Amino acid sequence: MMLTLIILIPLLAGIFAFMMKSEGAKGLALASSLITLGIVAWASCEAYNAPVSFSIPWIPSLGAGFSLMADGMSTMLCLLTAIVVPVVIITNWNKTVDKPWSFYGFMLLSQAGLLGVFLSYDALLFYFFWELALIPVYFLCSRWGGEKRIPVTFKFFVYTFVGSLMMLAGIIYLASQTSGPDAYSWNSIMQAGRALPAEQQQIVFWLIFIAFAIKMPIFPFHTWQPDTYEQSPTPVTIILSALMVKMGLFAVLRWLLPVLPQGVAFWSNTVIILSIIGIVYASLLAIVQTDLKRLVAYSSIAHMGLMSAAAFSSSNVGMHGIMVQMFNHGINITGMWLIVSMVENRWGTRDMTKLGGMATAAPKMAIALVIISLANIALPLTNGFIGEFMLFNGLFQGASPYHITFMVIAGLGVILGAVYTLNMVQRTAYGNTTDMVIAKDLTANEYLGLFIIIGIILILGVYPKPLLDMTAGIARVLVP
Amino acid sequence: MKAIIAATIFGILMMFASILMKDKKAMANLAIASLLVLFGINIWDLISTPAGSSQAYFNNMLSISYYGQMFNTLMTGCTLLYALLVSKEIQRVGAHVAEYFALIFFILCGVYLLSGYNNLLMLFIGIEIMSIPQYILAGSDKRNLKSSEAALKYFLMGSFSTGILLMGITLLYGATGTFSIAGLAFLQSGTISMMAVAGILFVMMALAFKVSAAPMHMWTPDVYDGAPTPFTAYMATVVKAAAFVAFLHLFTYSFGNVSHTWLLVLSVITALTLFVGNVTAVFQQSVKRMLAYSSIAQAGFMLFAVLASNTMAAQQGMIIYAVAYSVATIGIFAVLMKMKDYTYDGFNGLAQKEPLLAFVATIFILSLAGIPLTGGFMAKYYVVMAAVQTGQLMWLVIFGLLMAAISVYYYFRVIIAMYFKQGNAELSSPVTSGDKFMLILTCLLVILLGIAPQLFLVNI
Amino acid sequence: MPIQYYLFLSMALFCIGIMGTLMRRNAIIIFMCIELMLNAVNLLLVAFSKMYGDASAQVFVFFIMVVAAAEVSVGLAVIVMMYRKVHSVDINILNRLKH
Amino acid sequence: MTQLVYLIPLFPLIGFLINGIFWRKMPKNLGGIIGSLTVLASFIVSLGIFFEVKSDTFQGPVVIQLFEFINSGRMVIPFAFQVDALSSLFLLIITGVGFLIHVYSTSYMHDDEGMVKYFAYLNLFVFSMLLLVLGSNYLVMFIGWEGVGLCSYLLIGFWYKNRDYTNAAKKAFVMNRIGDLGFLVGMLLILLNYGTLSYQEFFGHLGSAHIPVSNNLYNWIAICLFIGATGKSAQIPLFTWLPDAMAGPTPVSALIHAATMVTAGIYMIARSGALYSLAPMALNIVVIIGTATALLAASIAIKQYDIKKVLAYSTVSQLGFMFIALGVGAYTTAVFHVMTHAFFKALLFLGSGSVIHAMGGEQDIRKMGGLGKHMRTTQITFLIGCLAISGIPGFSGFFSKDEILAAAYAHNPVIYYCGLIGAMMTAFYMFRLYFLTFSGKFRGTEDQHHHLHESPAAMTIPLVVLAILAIVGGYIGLPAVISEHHALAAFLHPVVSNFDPRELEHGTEWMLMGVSVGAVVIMIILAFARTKTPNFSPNTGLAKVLEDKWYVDELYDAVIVRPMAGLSRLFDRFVERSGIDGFVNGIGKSVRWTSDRVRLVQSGQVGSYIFAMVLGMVLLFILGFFWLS
Amino acid sequence: MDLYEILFWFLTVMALGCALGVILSRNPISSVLFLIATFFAISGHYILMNAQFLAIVNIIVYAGAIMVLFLFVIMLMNLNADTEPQKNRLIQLAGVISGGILFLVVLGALRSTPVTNLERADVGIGLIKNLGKTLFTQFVLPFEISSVLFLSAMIGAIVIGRKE
Repeated sequence: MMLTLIILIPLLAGIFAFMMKSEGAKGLALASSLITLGIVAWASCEAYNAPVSFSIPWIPSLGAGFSLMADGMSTMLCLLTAIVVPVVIITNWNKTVDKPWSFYGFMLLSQAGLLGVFLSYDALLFYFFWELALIPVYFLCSRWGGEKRIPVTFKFFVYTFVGSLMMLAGIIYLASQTSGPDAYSWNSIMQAGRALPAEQQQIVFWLIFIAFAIKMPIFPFHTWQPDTYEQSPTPVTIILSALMVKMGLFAVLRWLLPVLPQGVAFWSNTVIILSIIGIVYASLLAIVQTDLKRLVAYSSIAHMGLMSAAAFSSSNVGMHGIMVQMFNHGINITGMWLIVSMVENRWGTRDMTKLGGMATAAPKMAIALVIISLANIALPLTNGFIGEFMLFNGLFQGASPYHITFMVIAGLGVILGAVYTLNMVQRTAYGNTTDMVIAKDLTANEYLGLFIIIGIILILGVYPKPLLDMTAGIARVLVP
Repeated sequence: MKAIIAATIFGILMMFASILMKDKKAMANLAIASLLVLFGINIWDLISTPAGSSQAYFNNMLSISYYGQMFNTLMTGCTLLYALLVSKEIQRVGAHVAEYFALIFFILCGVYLLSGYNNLLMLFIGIEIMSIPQYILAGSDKRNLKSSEAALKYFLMGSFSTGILLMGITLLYGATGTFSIAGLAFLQSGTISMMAVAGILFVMMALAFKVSAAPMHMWTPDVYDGAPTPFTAYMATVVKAAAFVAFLHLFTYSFGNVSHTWLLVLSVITALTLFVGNVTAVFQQSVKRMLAYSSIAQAGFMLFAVLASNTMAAQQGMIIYAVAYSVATIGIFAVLMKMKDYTYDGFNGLAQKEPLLAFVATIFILSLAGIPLTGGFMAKYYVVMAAVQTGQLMWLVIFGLLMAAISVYYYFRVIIAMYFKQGNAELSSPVTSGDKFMLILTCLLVILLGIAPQLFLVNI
Repeated sequence: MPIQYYLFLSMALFCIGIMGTLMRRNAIIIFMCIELMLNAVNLLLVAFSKMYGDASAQVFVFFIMVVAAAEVSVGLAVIVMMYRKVHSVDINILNRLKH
Repeated sequence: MTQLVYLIPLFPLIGFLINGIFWRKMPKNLGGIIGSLTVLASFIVSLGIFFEVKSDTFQGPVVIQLFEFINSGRMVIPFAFQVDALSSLFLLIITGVGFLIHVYSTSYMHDDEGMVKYFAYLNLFVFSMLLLVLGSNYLVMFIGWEGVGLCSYLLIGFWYKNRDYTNAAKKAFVMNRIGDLGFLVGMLLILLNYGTLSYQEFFGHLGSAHIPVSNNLYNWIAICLFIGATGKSAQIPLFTWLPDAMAGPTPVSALIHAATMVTAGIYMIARSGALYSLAPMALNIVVIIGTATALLAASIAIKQYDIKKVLAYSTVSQLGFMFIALGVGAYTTAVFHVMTHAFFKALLFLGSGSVIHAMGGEQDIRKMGGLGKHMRTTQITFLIGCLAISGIPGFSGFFSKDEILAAAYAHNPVIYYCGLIGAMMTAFYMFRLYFLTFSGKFRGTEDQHHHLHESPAAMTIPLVVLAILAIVGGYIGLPAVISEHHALAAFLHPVVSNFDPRELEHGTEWMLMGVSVGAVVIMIILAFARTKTPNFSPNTGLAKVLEDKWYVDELYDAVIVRPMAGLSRLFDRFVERSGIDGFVNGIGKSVRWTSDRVRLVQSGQVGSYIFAMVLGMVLLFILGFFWLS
Repeated sequence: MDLYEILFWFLTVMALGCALGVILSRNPISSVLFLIATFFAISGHYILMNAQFLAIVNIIVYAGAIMVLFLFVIMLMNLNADTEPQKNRLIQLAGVISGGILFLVVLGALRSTPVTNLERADVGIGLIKNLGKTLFTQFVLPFEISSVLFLSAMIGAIVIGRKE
């Protein structure tokens, strides 16, 4: 029931927000997201030692149930979602949006979808939430986005929708192979998938994986991402990059690796190679970007590439690293976007060639930028490091015969990451302020938001044990 | 059976009403009341039909199963919904309001026959009962040349397809010596004669015409486009669904055993339908015409159910699809009829002007596009599921899903126009609170179908 | 007479009907060709009825005639309506609805 | 006392937090005081620990676990400190020299508005450096390793408004990162093969038979770690950042880019001595790189005119010497040179800082001269530094450098000769610098001339203290020919035990000393002669090449930076936009194109519709029948 | 070749010839007449097959009522041969070819139908009594239901035919 509440609260609050038709929607959104955070925290405690699950029948004729399950990975991602959303709302508290009720309504609906994805233990339910998370984002981007928002968002939607449909085909195929009443439950799907002969697994693998690959995104499927991030309003960009891309990775871990082991084994090298190409490629592209949002977008692709590479390297520590890094990357990139949006609000541009001197004009913001950037390049004692170290370790210990090569090439991302991140810091924070309007430093709500982010960055950077313990069990399940 | 009689009587009643009553509105209200009664009678029939059984009438001419009765009930419900949503627009089509409703009752009569026919003759008569009123309805807007053109086109091609159907039936009779559905079921794969195969293919082509499947779809865009919009809405929904149920019925009970003879041809038809429907819709400028093509595309998906006719999921999927598609299409047509300009540009900025109209239209569009949480998704899900379960149509499923992705392109253009474009969407008539209530109801129905399709599949 | 003869004959009539619909531009002639197709079917049905010694096929023919009559009434009405508007029964002028 | 080791990094951390959080509200002086005092406190604790370690009762390394850092399956890495001779010695150097430089900075940075921030950074640096040397496993070392890199970045770019400075900072960070990748790979190799990163466990497993490893593995691990060291300790090929790093405040150059951070690589290799002893190939590489760096950097330093650049290249060169020592297996010697170098190079940098302070920011030695008259303390202490670095007997540099040269000679005379040339060049450029700066006539502007003054006490006292250390520091490691007891070697013996610089014949050693001292003296005289009448006409030929630093930066620019940027642009423009995205958009376009064509089939003509239907029917019939038969 | 066969072939040739006449004649009125002739030929076949009732009905309903209706409409519209422009030759050819192919394909498929000779002996199924019995027992529902069809057609006449 607790798990149902986690999804239900933002869902109902979202619907209610639509009906409010007043500024109060913002308050409602904050309240609901805080309540959700509370419940998620409670659920995390409950699920810390043993997974919690909940199940009632839903569409018996299909064999689909309303089953939710919270293990370490789910609660961790729910926690991330539950933290990021209020932080976003807090940070944007002073910003006026057109029609706040629908804006926040959509935000909450998307949150409900995300939480549902992370919690669902039934393939059909999973697909439902997968799309529920997407649709509001489509509206958010198209309605409140930048100049080219309509075609860009549309492309994003169609792109991810194609992936989703392929996944749907895969799910249906697997479900059609099951026997017994709960055709769509995770267990049935997993058994059906494992029972498939290797050649079929190899085909079904791509059906399912393509959706995740687009969502993450992995190298050749990524072109929707920079455009979308660039055109979306920043709160939505945060939802997209901090949470939605995690959906892809989460789905790989939950719905792909255990389900199609032979398919995964067959394609893992391919995926790792794509991921690694993605790391280097995205990093190189990030270097030449002048738009802050595009830069962060490519940086996100690079980071996700590392995670997906580790996901397919089938090593325990790599899996564990992904768990940690999913959370940490979510936090870091949230911080990054918050700063980017503040920059845009204050200086009215994201073009780095026109920026500079933040350290003089708004030193607090500059400090936050530096800290978050450092976390982004995985400096030790920031949260980014733990995850990245474990990911590299996982990649290194991978089963592939080329694991060392993979790791070293992926490691180039570390260097290139430093190049573009420091470039960004230099171009925005440093330099002269002569031609810049002197802007206000952080306001109280922005300060609070960034404080939470930076607090998490530092605390988890120094003492990652809670996060590690939380997800150790599921990592062990994935790769013993 | 009660429903068939009742539908006929109500039809005749409407004919008398046209003589006795002067007020268009009263006629419409009478029709709606009659439909309500008819709906009630259907429910009564449904309740009195034991699940899983079927009741045979008149020397096995008609055999109404629980499934068929369920379908009848739901289609009557859709018709009721339709009448409630667009009765005002029907009144605006022409002078003969009562006649239009009478024709709708007769169509319903045909629908009932098609859901339970047990003889090819009944199939033929049912289809004709459904078709002839449609020819008339298509041409009912006499002020409009397009309407007449649509009627003539529809009529010529429809008669042509009747010829095809009859040739098929004849060949089947020649091969088996019977017109009975059950009799045809004795067709065995090992001994099937070429004549029977030819018969099956002819019948398939004729039915493909009725459900507007490629390559027999050519009439659809023009007729849907030219016919008065309220009647297009009806043709595209209930009538088409009934044709599909007839299609499914025949191919399940009669030709199910010999599916190897027709599966390939039908899969090609399905693929072609999906392709033509979705791809052609992309370039349309008029929403109405786009919806015509989209109905072809939707037919492609419904054909999945026919392809997988032997599975339980196909039967269920057909019901869900028929209802979900009908409700959403009726809904979107109801919105469309409120618009002055049927082009995409006519929708520009609707969300600013009429948020509710835009919102419900969005839900209907999402349903048509097959986005989860709406009935359209569940419908597609069931039929795709059925196709996958046959084990040999995976390629078609993937192709279909890719085409569904294309469908997003033209469906979402409506949403984009309504929400994200600036413009002054002009309405043809003000949206009353009654309209709003009905639209919201329809919208809720769509969502209910999307999250709890089980409710519509009781005992099936 | 072997049933094939009737089969071929009626198929030939049927196809002549189809050809007619394809070749002519006059809506009425096209409609007539369709009637020809129906008659071809009727002929075949009667032949099969004879073959099986079954009356139901003949009854079916009866129904086809009934339906054809109803169709003709509606169809001619539609054609006349069209003619009233454009003073032609040429189907090539029916091109307001396209693409 | 060893249990309190966590206090050592804790104090600077507290200092960092206080300074860092209140950096805008705090009075400048308070920031300096807090910064200095916290380091002093650490120094005191370090002293205590040093003496405890030195005492006979101390039993082996002590590991103090603070908390569990990473625990994942089989990989358990604690956040733990290790106290032993090596770390305690480094603690002293870091906190000691660090404290002096903090004190110096309170005065040097007094006029800078960001002084509190500066001290925050400096404290953070000390904290990181302490983590680096205290860690009981490679991961904690890596934390410090990257931490000092970060502080270096922050401090080089301290004057962030200047784009050149921030570029230098970025360059430093990125080059360090390249090295760090090597370090990371090395760590992962250890982790993969030994399942641990702890020094004790790793070294314990090294020789044991139950982990069958080939020599190659040792070599690979050692090489990877050494790549890390080349980054941090500015060796070929990653040395170019260090001269640029002089953009930071001079005390920073003294602390980070001379005394402590850049020796992290030496510390790391000395720490991993057990590994390197098993990896001959890696050692050879270390020697070659060290020698080459020593010569290259020294040769560049000869023709530099920026006082700090000269010192920077000198540092690179001296680090090269240390690597020579490491490479020939003389780990203690390397540590010895680290220590003496810390003293005299910090001294030299602070001295140069004093000069720059006096010159009002001017760093070009062509515009100096005759400063000795105005700032006597600086001159004398600077001279002591020069003598020490040149290896004049009696000064600390002599002992350590002589030990390196001796070890090199024992290993391979070629290295010795190279080292000797390096030492000669060192003497030449140091005294060239000294004479150009302090003697002769003043060549600057009148303004500067009036402004010349001796620095305040807060600056000169550290200079004096360091000068004393630069003289006496060498006496803890007297050469074998003078004393049988090598205090440093004895102290370090429990940790860095498994090396054995070959005992040379006493005669040979005397001879080596004599040769080097003689050569150095000749070079000093030569330097004096050349600077008597300074000639700053544009350089040509080899001199020009030296002045332009062998064009290494340009080479990197042409070989790495520009191709990479070009590749990035290529990807951005062609692969990304026209290629992948173009393909994706192309799918959409082709659908539209197809739609536009397909819809024409719908011509509006009933005849064609029926024709299409019949044709479709015919084709499908053919398909159906053929498929059946 | 007995009379039966002679009649068969005569009627066949007549049916096919007249059918071709329907589609080939330029004058609509002659088309109608050809069609009526075809119907007569078909009725002749019905008689040959002892389906006397249908033969009569065919003449009365089709040739008599329906075709007269056609004729009436054509006359009403005053269509003569010249009003119908010919279709493009190519399209006509395509029509002929596709129709021909359809014929061939179906024929090819039906070639293998087992040869069954139709009995000449009268079994009386085509008699009105027999048909009536079948119609009002087995086929009573379609019979009743087709009234709906006529009601529709009636409404059609009202809706479409009446001027507004």
